[in-house]
Amino acid sequence: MKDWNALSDADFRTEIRAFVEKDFPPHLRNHPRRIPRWETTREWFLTLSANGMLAPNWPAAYGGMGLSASKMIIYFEELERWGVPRIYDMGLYMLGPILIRHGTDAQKSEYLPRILSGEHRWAQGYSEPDAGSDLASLRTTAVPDGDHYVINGQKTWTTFLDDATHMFLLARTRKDGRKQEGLTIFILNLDSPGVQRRLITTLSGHAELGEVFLDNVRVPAANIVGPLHGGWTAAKDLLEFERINNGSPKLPLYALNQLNAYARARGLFDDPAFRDRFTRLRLDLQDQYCAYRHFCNRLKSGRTPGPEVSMLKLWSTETYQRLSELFLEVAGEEGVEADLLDVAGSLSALRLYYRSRPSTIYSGSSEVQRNLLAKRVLKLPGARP
Amino acid sequence: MKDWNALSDADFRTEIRAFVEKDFPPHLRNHPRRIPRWETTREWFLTLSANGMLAPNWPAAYGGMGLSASKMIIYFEELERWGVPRIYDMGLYMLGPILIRHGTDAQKSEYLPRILSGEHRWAQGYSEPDAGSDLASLRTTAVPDGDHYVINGQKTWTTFLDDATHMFLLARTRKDGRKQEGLTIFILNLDSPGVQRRLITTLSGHAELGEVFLDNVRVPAANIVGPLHGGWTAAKDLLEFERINNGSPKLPLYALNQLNAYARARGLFDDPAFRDRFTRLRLDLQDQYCAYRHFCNRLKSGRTPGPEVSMLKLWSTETYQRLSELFLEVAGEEGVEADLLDVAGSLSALRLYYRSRPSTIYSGSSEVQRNLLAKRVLKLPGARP
Amino acid sequence: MFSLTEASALAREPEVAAALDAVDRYLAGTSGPARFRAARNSPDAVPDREAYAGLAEVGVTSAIVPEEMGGSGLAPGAAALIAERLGRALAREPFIENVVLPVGLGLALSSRSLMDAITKGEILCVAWQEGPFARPGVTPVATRLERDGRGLRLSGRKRFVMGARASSGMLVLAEIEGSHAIASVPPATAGVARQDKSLADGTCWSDIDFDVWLKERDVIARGDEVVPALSSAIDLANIAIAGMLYGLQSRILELTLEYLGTRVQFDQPIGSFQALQHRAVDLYTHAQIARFLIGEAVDSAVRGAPAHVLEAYASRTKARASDSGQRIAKEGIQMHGGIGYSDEYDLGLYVKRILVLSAWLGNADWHRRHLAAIDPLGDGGMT
Amino acid sequence: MFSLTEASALAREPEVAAALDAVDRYLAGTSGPARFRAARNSPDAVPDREAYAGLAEVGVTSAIVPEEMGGSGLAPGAAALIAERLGRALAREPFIENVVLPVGLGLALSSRSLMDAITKGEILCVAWQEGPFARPGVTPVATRLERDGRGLRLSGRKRFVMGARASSGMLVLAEIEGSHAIASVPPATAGVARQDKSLADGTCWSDIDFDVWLKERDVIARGDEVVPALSSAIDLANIAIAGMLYGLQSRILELTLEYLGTRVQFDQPIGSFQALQHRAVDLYTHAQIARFLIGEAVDSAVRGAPAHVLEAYASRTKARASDSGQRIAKEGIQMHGGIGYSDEYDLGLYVKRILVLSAWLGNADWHRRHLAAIDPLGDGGMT
Repeated sequence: MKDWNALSDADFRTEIRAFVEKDFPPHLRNHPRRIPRWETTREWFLTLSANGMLAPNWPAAYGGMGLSASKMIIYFEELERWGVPRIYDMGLYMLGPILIRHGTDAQKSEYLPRILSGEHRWAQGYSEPDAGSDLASLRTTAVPDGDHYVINGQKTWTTFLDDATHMFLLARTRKDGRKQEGLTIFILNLDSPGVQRRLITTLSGHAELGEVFLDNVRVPAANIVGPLHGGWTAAKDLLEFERINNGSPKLPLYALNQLNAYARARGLFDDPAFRDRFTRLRLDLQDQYCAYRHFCNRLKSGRTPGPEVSMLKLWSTETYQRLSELFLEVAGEEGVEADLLDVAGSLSALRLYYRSRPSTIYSGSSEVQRNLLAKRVLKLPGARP
Repeated sequence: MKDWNALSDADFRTEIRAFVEKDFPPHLRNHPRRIPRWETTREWFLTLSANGMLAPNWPAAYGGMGLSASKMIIYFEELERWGVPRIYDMGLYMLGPILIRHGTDAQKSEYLPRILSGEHRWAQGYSEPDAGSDLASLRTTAVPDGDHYVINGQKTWTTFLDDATHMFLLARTRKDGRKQEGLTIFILNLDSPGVQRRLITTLSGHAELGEVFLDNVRVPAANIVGPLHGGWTAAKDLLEFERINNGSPKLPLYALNQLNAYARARGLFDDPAFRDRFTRLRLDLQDQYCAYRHFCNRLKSGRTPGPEVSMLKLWSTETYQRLSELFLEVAGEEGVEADLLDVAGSLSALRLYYRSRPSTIYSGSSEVQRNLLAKRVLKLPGARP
Repeated sequence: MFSLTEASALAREPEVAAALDAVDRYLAGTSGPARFRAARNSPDAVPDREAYAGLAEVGVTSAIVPEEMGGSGLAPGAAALIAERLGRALAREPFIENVVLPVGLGLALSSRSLMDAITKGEILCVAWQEGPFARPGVTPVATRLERDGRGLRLSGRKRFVMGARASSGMLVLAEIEGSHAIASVPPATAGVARQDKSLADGTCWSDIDFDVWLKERDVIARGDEVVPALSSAIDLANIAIAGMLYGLQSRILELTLEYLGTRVQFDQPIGSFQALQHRAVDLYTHAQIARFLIGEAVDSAVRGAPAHVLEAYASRTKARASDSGQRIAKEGIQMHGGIGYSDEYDLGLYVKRILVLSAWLGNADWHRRHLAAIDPLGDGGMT
Repeated sequence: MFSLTEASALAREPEVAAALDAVDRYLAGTSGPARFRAARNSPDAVPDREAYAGLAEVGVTSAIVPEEMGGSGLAPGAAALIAERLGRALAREPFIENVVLPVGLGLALSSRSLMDAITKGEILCVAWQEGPFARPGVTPVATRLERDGRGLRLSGRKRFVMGARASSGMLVLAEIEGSHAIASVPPATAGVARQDKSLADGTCWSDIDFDVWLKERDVIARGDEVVPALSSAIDLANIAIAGMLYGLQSRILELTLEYLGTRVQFDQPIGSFQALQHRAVDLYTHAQIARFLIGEAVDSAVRGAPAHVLEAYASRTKARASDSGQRIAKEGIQMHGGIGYSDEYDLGLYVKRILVLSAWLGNADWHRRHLAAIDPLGDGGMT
């Protein structure tokens, strides 16, 4: 295993940049889909994997790059600058960290290598039709039956469902007590009998989300991650990991790069009013880096991100959306043509507008993040949830 | 009485403008105080009164101008354009309309002429230390004693208190039932025994607000305005009148004129970025005119402004503040010098910043206005208050 | 609470009220969102032509054509009131592009022949723009009409021509001998090459290359009157677009308020959460500001109104309705959560239509800058 | 939750932590708001001089003076950490104007004599600005040093000179023979006319007219090094101002959160209302973004750090801390209601101090434009 952290930041950047320029398939640049299908990005996924560059956040012992905070940022930057699309990364950024933290040895050796090989592709089963923002109200049940659990219910707004092979889901294993108690995380093979999927088309015109119907699905008890009935805590850990991921500057940086390319091509920087608006937003992004580095360092030092990390998700996703709105405004008529790529070869304003919309809804809406911060960080009275 | 409405709008404007240019004392222009003391504006008040131009909103039968909506706007515009300060207008815009609507004949003939003559100067006694936004919680009591009521309690944040002779106040006359029931409006002569005043200095450095302590103050029962225990409804009427007054374009127009003068003197219109920001705000103001005219016409046609009028107060005061903030930003170092008038002869950015702050707090804070609109207009569930 | 009717005196005039009722009856018989969804990205002109025929049947195509020219003679401002209804119903009827713009041009030119064509059922569109953020008289015209031995040659490229696909005649702005002209060109003429561009909402506009020979009688107007006439048609179209944008956003606001009242999370309807209440109030407030402004613009758009008055109202209404529309669209999605981002739910159709109409004929930014140029200090509107 | 300490590695270095503790102990023995209030608009220099003496006693005046020049040798970034403490306590000590600016100049010039003056207790200020929105090397310098038979004549007018009233020596930027110089001028010299201008927060700065004769030894620096040295002193001062702004705003935020938790309306603490909660969260978020940025700037402001790095951090921190400060100030007043608008309550003192410090040495707008000029696409900081 290569010790990436032994490199200077500058050398690390040079190395990643050279790798991407050499090995990234050019036809995938600025891909019109928020998340291209597995068959589209498979080759690139496997290239990253073969070079040990797939999991920047995993410890080297599990086949990750074990990057420091500053190098992780460089890693994301270099991918964004090149317009690299999102790969099937749910196993890398969500399940992986939680298994490394809470999984049994058997689970780790079963699943971690298969995430890296692309054999298993993961989706997340949290939201339900009546439990979107109010996760504690979820209704999917898991009832023990010998050494199995029988799961019934419905999950929705599931990303990556189109080509996922596995799902980690939250189900109710006990009905009494507080809503938050009695939830358990299960690993589900999506080929199990009783699982049905339906894809959901979004504003962008792509079937990028999905619903899963679970009808008497049998799952081995060995597939429980973390303690039985103790899923809420692990799920909240998972959400904090997710928030630091959503709070990375990736999304607004991507938007800034697209807007920047367009603005250069159109000479918009000659307009002082545009320059002012652009500078304001690029500083919102640039200053976010400092906060992001802080939370990454906290993580590296062995602490959890803490509920404060919600501020990062809020800032990141709202900056992302403001960038997309400025782009749409300055693109005028060109902004609403539905063609995928504009003349500058970057993603169109319209696609970016669509793509940025769900970021303030998924993995805890902005409203839920604000409730959380009010209650758990600012300790305001009687705050929800 | 002159029939002002018989003039064309253009002729009316010319007439008002000529009058102001000729008769308004020049040393009062752009006065540093939000509300100059009575002795300062007395002469101007009496000039307006002598010319029948003091009460644009009162019917001619009571000595007002009885203006149409469009002429009322012109009236305010011409005063604002000339930098005319606020006079002691609480009797004109608040008590007057409520007496005309709810007062007895005796009250009308006693008080209306003395408002116009300046003999009586009015303040409003609504807010209390523990009942600012939550008016229904007020604690001042009025207990009957023969043909008098005995009032005890405390009022605060009272504008015009420095030189007021009278106050109309809301007091609790019954303790059972809903909080909103059992409130009554009283007319109080501030010279009555048991009344004590204390002035409050504000951010602007002026003692422009005050507190009133009421210790066994005796008030004749004849001083009740509207029905006994029925003060809440009349008070709400009054608040709607107040909101249409606060929702007039006066305040943001005043701010725009000041910023405009400064920006011309400093050549700021040559900067496209400033021009964009200025244009956005001037359109916020300009478009407010249309909504204001709508509510004025509604009033003229005999209807109350309705709870919708809260939107006008929100828009007006928040535009006012945004203008003051832009002014402060573009004035740079010049903006924070505490001198009262800047080189362009207009009011300094700093004064305008102070002056615009309380507008979103007084006569129902912005938060209360939003609660009201959510409940009474949008009919959202479980909305406060 | 949300209609323009209360905000406009014109809307309450009996003839106008009757015309609007007719539009409402017509719309009640169609299913806006479903039809709109079905026709998305259709490469076919048939749905556009059928929808146009629907407008014609109910008298909408000649509503603002003067009586002496065979129309109903409603004040031009009525176009924005009709557009509001069409917007609220998410009707795909090509009203602005194939009615308001050509009729507006006919009004400004007092062109009997143009009006005759429209009242007889011809579908016209106006091709004037050659690049983004344009305005006749401000941006130069590269399309040329040149005379030689063989006749008149029209050459050049127009962009963003809305309603071209279904049209039976195109009115094309061209430069001729240092002045300007409007030429009438049948789409099927040799030398007309149309490239349709799919738009966010599933409608389309077209880029069109012209290299055609015309006859003298195809030039329907020329000289100094052309640019002002076209500008005034575009101004009227923008006021109508503002009306349509208002109809669309008022419907999103209704859908959102309904959703706030019914969707339960944390054991309460989400509309009981104060943070959402206050944001809903802000959307309402923005919509009301747009509403009363558009109402005033409608009432000012009478025949013979001074051009500069309509020009200012056009830019003010377009800027305001685009801004409030996009704000309501964005917050509408957010308050709906996942369902607001799904294509199955109708909300997105309204949102996308707002995006397209906001961008067409100058977006909010452009119109604000235009206002700053024609009336730098806003004195015109305020004192 | 709100201190810069967790956001800066420098703050945790033992020498720095000890120095900050000393500052805290000193401040605990004073009453910031009461003292600040009492000295407002005083025309007298005595309170300033006493406050300066307080700083000197606790070692703050020589904290970032290098050890070899008789100081404590803390990294220059420590100035922002000290400033944070002074801000939170609403201390009126003239730290930025009489310590950071002159010491920063001394550091950049490696001037032993300047440092000696400071460590010996002289109170210095820097007079460089001649109009609003200035920057050395960008705006021209009209103040001139000219040599003739009688010696060196300094003439011109400086504006916005903070800390002049209490100072025993002024460092004046002047043009000399096509180059620049810094002249040291005692305030009591004949030909120095000072006009103090009261500021929003009750402190003052001065406009100063110079028409004085100097000796050669009064020119403490000249040549190409002057403008970069002065710029770098101003950059350091702006990072320190950002620290002070952060201290002020974090205190307003605390006062506001306390008030939200205790003030009852509608039978509940107002902090239980979700709309206020969400707005409080937004203030918190803005403060955190400022906090981590300033922390990074502090850690980057080491001796010998490249000038362009500090220049970018200075503009970024100043723009960010001014913006978030003004946002928190405005919302702090609003959430307090009437009491927030009264002068009796301390909140307004913090608000006004934020207004003044935001405007001094370039406000947020100016610094954003400066950033756009020196690093148009932000590539420097991001990739």
